[in-house]
Amino acid sequence: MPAVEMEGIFKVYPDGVVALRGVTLRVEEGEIHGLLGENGAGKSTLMRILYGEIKPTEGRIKLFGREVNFSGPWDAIRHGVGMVYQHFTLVPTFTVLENLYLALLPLNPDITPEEVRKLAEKKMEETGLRVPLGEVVENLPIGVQQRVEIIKALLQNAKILALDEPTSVLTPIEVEELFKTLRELKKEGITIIFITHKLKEVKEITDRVTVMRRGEVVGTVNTGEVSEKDLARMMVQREVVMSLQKSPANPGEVVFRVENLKVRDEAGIEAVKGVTLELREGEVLGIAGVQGNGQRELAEALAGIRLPHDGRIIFEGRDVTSLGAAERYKLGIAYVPDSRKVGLVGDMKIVENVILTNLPRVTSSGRIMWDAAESLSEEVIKRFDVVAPSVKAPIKHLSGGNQQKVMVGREIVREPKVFIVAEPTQGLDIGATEFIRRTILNLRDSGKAVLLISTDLDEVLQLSDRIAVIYEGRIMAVGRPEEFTLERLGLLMGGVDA
Amino acid sequence: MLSVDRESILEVLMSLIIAFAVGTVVLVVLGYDPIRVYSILFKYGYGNTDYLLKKSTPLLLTGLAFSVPAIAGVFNIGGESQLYVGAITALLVAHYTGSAIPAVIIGTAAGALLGLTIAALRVYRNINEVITAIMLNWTFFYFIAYLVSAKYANPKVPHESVPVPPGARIGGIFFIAVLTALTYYYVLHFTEIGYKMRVSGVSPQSARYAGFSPEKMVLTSMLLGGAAAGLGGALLVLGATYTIDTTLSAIYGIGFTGIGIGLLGRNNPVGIIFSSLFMSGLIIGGQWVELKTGAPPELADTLIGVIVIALAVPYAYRLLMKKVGQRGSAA
Amino acid sequence: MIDEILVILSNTLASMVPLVLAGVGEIITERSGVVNIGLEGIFMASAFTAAVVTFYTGNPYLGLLVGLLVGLLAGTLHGAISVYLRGDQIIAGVGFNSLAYGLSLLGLVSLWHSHGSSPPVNKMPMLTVGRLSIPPLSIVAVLVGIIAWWWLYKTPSGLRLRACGEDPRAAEAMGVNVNRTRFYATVIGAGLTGLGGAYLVVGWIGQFTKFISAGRGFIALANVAFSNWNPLMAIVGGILFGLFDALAIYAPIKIQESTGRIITAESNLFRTIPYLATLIVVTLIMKKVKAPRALGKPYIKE
Amino acid sequence: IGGESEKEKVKVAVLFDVGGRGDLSFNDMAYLGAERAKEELGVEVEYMTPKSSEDMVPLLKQLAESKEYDLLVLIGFLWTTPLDQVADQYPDQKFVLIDSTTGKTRENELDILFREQEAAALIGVIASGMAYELGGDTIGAVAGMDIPPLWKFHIGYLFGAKYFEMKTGKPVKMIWQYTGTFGDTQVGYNTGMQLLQQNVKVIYGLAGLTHVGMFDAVIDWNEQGKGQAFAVGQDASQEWYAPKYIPISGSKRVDTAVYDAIKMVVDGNWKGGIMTLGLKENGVGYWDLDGVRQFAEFAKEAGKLKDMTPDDVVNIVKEQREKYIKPEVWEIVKELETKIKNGEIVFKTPQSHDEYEQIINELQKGNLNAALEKGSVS
Ligand SMILES: Nc1ncnc2c1ncn2[C@@H]1O[C@H](COP(=O)(O)OP(=O)(O)OP(=O)(O)O)[C@@H](O)[C@H]1O
Ligand SMILES: Nc1ncnc2c1ncn2[C@@H]1O[C@H](COP(=O)(O)OP(=O)(O)OP(=O)(O)O)[C@@H](O)[C@H]1O
Ligand SMILES: [Mg+2]
Ligand SMILES: [Mg+2]
Repeated sequence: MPAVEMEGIFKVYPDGVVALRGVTLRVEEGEIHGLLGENGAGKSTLMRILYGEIKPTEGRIKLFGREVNFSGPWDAIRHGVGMVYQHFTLVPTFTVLENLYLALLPLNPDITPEEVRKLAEKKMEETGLRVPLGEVVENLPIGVQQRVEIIKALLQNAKILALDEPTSVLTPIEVEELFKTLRELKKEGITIIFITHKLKEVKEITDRVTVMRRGEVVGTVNTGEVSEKDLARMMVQREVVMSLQKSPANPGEVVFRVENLKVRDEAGIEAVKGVTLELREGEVLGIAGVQGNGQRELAEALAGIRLPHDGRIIFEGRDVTSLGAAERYKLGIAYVPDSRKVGLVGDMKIVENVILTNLPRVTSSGRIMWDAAESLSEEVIKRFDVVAPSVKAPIKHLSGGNQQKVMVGREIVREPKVFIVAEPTQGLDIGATEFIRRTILNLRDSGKAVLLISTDLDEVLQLSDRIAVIYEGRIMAVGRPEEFTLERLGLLMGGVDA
Repeated sequence: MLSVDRESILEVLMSLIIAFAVGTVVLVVLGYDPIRVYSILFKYGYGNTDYLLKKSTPLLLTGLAFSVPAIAGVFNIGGESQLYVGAITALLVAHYTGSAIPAVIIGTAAGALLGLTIAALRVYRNINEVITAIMLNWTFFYFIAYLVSAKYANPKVPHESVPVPPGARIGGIFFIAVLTALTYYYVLHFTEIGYKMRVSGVSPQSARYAGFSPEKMVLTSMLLGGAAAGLGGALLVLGATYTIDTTLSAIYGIGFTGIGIGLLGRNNPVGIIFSSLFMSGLIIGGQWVELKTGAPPELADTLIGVIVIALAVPYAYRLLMKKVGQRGSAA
Repeated sequence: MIDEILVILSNTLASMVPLVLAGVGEIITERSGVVNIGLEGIFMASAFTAAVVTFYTGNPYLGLLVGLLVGLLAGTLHGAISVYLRGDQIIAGVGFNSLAYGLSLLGLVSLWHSHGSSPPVNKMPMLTVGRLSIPPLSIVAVLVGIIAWWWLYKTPSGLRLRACGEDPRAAEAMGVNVNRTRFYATVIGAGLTGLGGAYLVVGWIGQFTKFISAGRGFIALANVAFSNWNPLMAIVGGILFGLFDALAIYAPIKIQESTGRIITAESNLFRTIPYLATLIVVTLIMKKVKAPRALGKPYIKE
Repeated sequence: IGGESEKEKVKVAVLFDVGGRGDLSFNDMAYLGAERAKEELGVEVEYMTPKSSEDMVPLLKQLAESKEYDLLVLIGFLWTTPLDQVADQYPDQKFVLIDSTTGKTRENELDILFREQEAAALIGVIASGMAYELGGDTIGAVAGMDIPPLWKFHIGYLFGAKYFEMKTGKPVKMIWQYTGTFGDTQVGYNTGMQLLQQNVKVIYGLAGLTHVGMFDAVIDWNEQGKGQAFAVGQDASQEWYAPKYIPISGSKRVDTAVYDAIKMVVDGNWKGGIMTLGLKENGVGYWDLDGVRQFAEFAKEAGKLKDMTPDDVVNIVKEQREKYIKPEVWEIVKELETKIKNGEIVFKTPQSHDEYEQIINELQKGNLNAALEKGSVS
């Protein structure tokens, strides 16, 4: 009997966006079912419907053969549906334990926090997914928050577990652990729906996969019977280049030097503990590491958003340590943050987002020249192939991939000398990913220096000319990509000298 | 960039229609003749242009005093005291110098300074602006009452402060207020500083990323907001009352009303020009409703309350229109 | 001397009740993510109805109950507007203040042909502890504060309520019905405020007057910020303000009594004491603001 | 007569103070006067409450321009300057200003002032006498804002207390508290409590709705057995509010002033100028039992007197007065009253805050003549 049958699902969002146009999804009990599709294909929408968070405009849902009509997520939880969202649904100001407690209450109103603690500890034991129960969620690295999400769903005794891009922020080791867990769960008869943009993962973990495109289902196939290429073709309906052609690097002068940099995080704890780095023109230096090992603080210190309490930053021979972000941007440093929530102002128009870091270009004596701003935005849209109705559309109406393109594009049109970019392709589909990576390499080829911070090891290996591994705010090793195997990287990222 | 938002204008019109419809129901329930009440309200409320413009002036400015900080993410409930200090300093400067220009400037500066103080307490001492503003409102109320009755009383009219000397009295105050609103509109939408305030208001973290400090924008917005209220106070005494009575009846309450006006104007300076006129008309007209119908003056308050509440829920109307539309198309 | 302190104390307790009840109520509301600045209006409406009911029944407790009910009703209105109709919460509050004032006064005029005050009504008797008189509701207010704190921080439903104010999307995903929770939090908060409004009449001065709230709704709002959204601190805030208020009245009287000095215009300066002193205390104690993250923002699911 | 009386009805607009009606004293008294005129003189009366003093000038202008009203009655001193600004522009419009004066004499403007000092002085004597009957020596007042009419009350009240002291040799202490508000009943209550705690035995209410809160404090003080104390009302007869504890009220006949002004227009004997009303003209004083009965009846009609009849009110008041205002005190009152009515002594009206404070300070020292413009007491 199929565990999930979603039939003829239509979804029109209140503002008229048609996200799903008659989707039929059938997931067998006890299988791991992949869901694949470009950005905006409707995967998340479909899952939100399954989880009762939003109602379908049309269509029927059956769980284990029985028709259901959820009044809300709590209803879905009671029916054994668990969900790990792409954007976490944890209360950021509560502790992990409080979040878990909150999550278990709908199932067992009499449960006590102590019992939840015991359950959680047992579950952590079983799965190897460790989370600090007493910590406030927002103080945890994103990777850990994701683990909390998974633990949460497991604790809710989900019979059907949907995970929306769960691997995008995990290390290879963690991914392996997750997969182990998922297989374990599968053995216990739990049905899993697994969304990812990574074909490799689809091949590795799923039994069957449904491919979606523009709100419709392209088809469902047995994973064993198709190749990655086939899947990619189904997804984008064209041939995809699966590997990037990369010309050899041609490094020049050192443009950026960081000496013994020490930076504190919001809580005042030293997150970067003496980092020394050199960055040359025409090279990509990749920083690999698990989320929350000081990458963000390092990047923000380099960009001038956060002041280091020790160490020096030298740009083109000039000490810029005490300069603020705006001044550094003017000198030719650019920074793309790891979060669109930070880099973009969702409620504002595209053009207003484009000028965020380009103010000097579009202002004259304090006045904004909107004509200039608009043509700059047009340029970004054109050069980076952003799909947008107009530069005056709110940026939040763009799909994630297009938002990312705007965020990266507006930095590149400035022709920065040093380009610091964090998680440039997180959550992007292969088309968009390919495009952004290409852009980064082009930048390098034109002689710019690129600092790439990424938790995606494939990305780091593929793009970098040199790689530095960061662990707990320290650089563990620096070297050329050939010097690292995936395994060695994994060990280094876990703090083991190798 | 000067894109007049068609939809939101439609929304406001729709809200107004519903507001008056609800008002009609309330009037009928209370036993008044709605046609008569409304006709008096409009005839007298909006019939005396000179009065309307004068009345709107300080309200427009306290509306700005609420909205400009609101755009940068600050809840300025202190327009009240910012207007007080603007009024009293302008009055005293006019009294001593005999001319209006320094009075306007210093009154505006005084309001700005007070706004800045509230913002500084929030930025540097973490003190919520709501508490500071409410406490300062009353502190200044009594302090100014003290000044007016004990230090700067008019020797000829003992219940009033010294008057603004004839040479310092000014006309056309509404146009100064409108000019201020347009300037603020320009600042918000056409200048770097305005853009930075808007970004800071919705997403302080984006501001920090872009290299400017949202805290500075909090300070700036309160400076501008306070300045507007201070100017409101200055124009009120220099152009309308020429004095402050010891009961402070001339200056009390304008800041609070400004909050509603700012919000009804959808925090848009141009919108606030209209909302201040609209609200002033209701207030003026309300007085005449009492005179002409014998209804208690509070009938006007009730009606204003109903109208304001009805203006708070544009979403409901959109929902309603949609429902109606759906039923229409289904049939 | 002892007697003077006792009167100051008793005045403090009398002034503190509405500030604590409304403050705690508003904390509950705001913790769920809804702002209700219509406290002034709720005071008016519940004070008026409490006066009416007490006058006609002679029973102040009934008046109290009705004040509570009217508060709940006001909360229902505000909850419906801000939660289900996604209205602008501030506009709705501003409007409600005006509406409640207007309606109460219209009621006053039609019932008693008075534009200013109701006739005197029966009051709840004071508790006397030795020579100290305590309004019974001051004890209730303190208890309400403690219970609210316990509820918000020590019970599952309190946790859920706070989750709605911090991150409604997450709360919803964890099985909390955000809209319903917010709605009820608004209703309960307004109910407590209504109790405070009724107290003004049946617990304090024994009649309704047109300025009966006299800005206390806004002081209660300030008390919310003072307390950093913590009901226990709201008790402290209410007592502190009440104490400063009592001292501001006491000081000039005592000075006149003991020195024979006449205080005229300077009385205005004494009136600034409660406000300035409160502000100074806040400046001294405030560290990290813990306002709910999603405060004032309507929750839109899709 | 036919032709004459068929003429259009006289139409009057009464413009209240910013606070508007409902203060149980000043504005409500004005309303009473106008309503009486409506009934007895058959005039048409309309009422208006301005939102703020900012509204006064434009409203006056518009009303005058409409030529609809034979008389505009302006209640309260806030109208002074606005009236001064517009009166000359509308020579055909008659204005009457109650409780203040523009200081100018105009044909179309009548200013009616009260000599509050005279009433307050009598109340001061009575309060002092009652304080001694209640076993104390301190009287007090809960005053509203520091404004000219209250200055006059203050001077009179203190004068009365000192006069009592002079006549009887019994020292009297007076505590005067400005609350800064006419509308905050709770502040009135707490102020009352503090005064009572300082052994004040009789409190004079001079703060509109604020002092109604003081009444409640006095009631509670007595009924909670903390002591015995009285309150005194002002403007209207407020004894009905708690006849047992409010044995007397000062009067300020705003109603008569309004009525008389309207009557002048109706009778066609209008005369502009400045008029002051004191004891002699019955403009101020204290309410006799007839007055008490009348206001008790008003209260009854409005449904405010619950368990009592107006008769009960009068009887209780009568009893309390007999018990606590001794004949020797009445004697002093009468004597002072006579002196004032004869014009033997005339009180000063302070023209500035400084002068006011100066007078009070002198009075405090026992220099009674400092309060007098004419005559002297010894
Ligand atoms: N709340 C919303 N309101 C309006 N439109 C929405 C909303 N959420 C999603 N959409 C639109 O619905 C479509 C499907 O979005 P969805 O998030 O389901 O895509 P997805 O397949 O999960 O994409 P991704 O791979 O980027 O996660 C997109 O066009 C998107 O713009
Ligand atoms: N109000 C809206 N109107 C139209 N589209 C919207 C609206 N809100 C969100 N979207 C779109 O809905 C989609 C789903 O939102 P979501 O935040 O999950 O982004 P996403 O595309 O899945 O990107 P990512 O993978 O980086 O999270 C996005 O494509 C976003 O652009
Ligand atoms: Mg998605
Ligand atoms: Mg995505």
